Amino acid sequence: MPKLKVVMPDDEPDNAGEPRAEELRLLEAMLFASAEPLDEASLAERLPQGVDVHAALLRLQEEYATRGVHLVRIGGKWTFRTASDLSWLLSKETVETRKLSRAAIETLAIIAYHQPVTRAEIEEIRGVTTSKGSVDVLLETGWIRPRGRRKSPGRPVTYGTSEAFLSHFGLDAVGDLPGLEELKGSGLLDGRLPPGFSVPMPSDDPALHDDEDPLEPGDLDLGLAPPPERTGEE
Amino acid sequence: MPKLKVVMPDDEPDNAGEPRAEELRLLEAMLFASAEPLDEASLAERLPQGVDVHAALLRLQEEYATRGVHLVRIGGKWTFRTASDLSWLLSKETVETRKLSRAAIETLAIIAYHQPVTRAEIEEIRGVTTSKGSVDVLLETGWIRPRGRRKSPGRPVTYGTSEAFLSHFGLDAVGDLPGLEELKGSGLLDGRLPPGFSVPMPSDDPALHDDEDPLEPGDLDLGLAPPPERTGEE
Amino acid sequence: MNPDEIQFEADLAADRATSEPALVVDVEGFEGPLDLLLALARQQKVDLAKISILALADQYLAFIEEARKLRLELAADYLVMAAWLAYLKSRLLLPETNAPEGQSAEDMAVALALRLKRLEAIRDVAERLFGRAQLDRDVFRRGQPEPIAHIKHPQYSATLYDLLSAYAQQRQKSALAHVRLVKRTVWSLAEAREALERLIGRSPDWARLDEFLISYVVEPSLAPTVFASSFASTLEMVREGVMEVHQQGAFAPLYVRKRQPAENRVADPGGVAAPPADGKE
Repeated sequence: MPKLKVVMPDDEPDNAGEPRAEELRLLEAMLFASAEPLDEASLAERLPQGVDVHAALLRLQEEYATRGVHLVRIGGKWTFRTASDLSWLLSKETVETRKLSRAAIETLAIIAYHQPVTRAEIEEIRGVTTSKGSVDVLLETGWIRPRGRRKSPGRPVTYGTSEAFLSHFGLDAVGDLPGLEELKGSGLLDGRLPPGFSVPMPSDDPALHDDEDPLEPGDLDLGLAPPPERTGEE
Repeated sequence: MPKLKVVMPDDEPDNAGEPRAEELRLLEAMLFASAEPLDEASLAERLPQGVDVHAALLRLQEEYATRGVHLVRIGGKWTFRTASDLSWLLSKETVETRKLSRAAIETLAIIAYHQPVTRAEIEEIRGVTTSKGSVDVLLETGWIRPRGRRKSPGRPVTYGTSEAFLSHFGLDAVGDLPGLEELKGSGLLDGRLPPGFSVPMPSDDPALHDDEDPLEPGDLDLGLAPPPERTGEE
Repeated sequence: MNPDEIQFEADLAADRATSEPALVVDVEGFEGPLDLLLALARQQKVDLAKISILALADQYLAFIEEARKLRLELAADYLVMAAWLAYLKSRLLLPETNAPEGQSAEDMAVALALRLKRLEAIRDVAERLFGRAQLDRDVFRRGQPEPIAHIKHPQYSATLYDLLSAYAQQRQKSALAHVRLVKRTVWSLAEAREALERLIGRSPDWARLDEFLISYVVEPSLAPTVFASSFASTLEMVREGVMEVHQQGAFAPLYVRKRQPAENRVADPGGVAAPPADGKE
């Protein structure tokens, strides 16, 4: 198989001349089969006396440079690795449909109607401590987003819904969410409500409210994969 | 660099004009990374539409034919394996595999060449009672598997070889078993022996033969040497 | 069987040392009568197809005879084969008159030869099979596989109905819970009575109810409920005869004291022994 060398265009017209050195075969077999990267000393041990292991490795590395597998040196030891531009080949992405938990749906509903709203406010409305998990799951869905920080002690993050929320639930605007009378009319709310009970008129206007500060640069990252300290912050 | 290729092919100093196709890189990356053989269908899944996977694999096989690592087809699937002439180089590292007894070796050969086959049929050929131990040892290697039950009095379990068998002995299919043609030619495979020895060619096709019934749920567990407690549990 | 042959057997036996445990019928290393027959046949050094079954039968029988002299315990398999071979031998030696039933002696001999051939063939291919390059011994697979990572992208599903019903239920539940919370701010009759008892127990003189209340009420919004509960408790205690209440006139302050013995009922703040007042705070 003479056309092995695609590597160096002009550098080395070696196809014709010298045959592929046996030590390259030996090296590639050892490196392929070994369960760990190998250092040059242990490779040299198995090669015929007098072989310049380092030079042979460099040559092998060059041979593989344009291939789907590269010869790389890691911590001074050599090993074959899939070419980094092909890493996508080695992952399988699947979509997995999951149902939101009841707590997450309630939290989402409260965010939708009461936005911008902080976690403490959600808890007050729900009357239960909202687990951090619910908010995280909702952030993962992309249906809610951190909007800003409330101008109040602790400066808690305020949440609101995103465009993805509207599109998932087929809403033209959050203002289309049914109000008190509609909820009553559809039987979702019954009559036994205390006087003064109201359902807010939701708005997802991205403009910050008077009592909101903008998020700081780091906040968005935190919001999407928050480290545990954040809980304490709020 | 790909842009130039299309316009002026001769412009490229790539060996024989034809550049090395991207699918070869993709294939070698996938095959190299995996310790297990991959079939053409799963390889094709990750390649661009319209690539002739089979042709590409043959080309890759040719490219590697002189290398220390070969591309081989095992049980209809493709995998890289070190070149067999280099076993001396690598055997130092390997732990001595358990030596099979003569009886187990013969039993394995009978199962491979006569599959599907029952224990009584194995005994008939060997002219001796086959200890349960031989079959158990073979089941433990993973090279044989209970296939079904012969539709005959006593409904004995039929055995055949597995993919691991092909992989261990580097066979693409049971049809490639050494000496199979001679055996067949000399009429030693189609026994005018007891009924049931009517299979002219070994076949590890998982589909049951006409004279085989499927295994019952418990059969496999028992065959594969489950921990004793489990048997009691069920 | 001559001494050479016995020597041969011994050598072979050494070859057969295998790790096969129990259950193998092992006569000097042979794995059964067929194996023994095959070994004997190989001594004839001819093609198994051309083997003399008669000679083979003789050798086998001689071997068995020898083994019995040595008092080796022979497995039944060997003896059955010996009996069968003796029978076959007699049939082969006798002129074939009329085959009793089924197979002729020749057929039986051919079948035996075929079985030997088959065993030999399978041994041959077994050897060739194990002569192949074996995985993890001669050839090796990828030492550091890079497994395919499975990345799961969750896609959440929820309907607008889920959303609205969750919201409605949640709001309704918490709205009702709030009403209960409001009730808590009421000063109960029991609390009022306990406070009154402490008050009148401390002084036998008339005390002004509202003055006393002020020391209790921290939160101004609580005043009405404290007042109402205290007044109701006062009436109750008067009815029980443990307390007296006095009011100068409509909307005048209320005075309370512990019920006095009848003889010294003196109006302290300048009043008469008061009948149960009906004034309001």
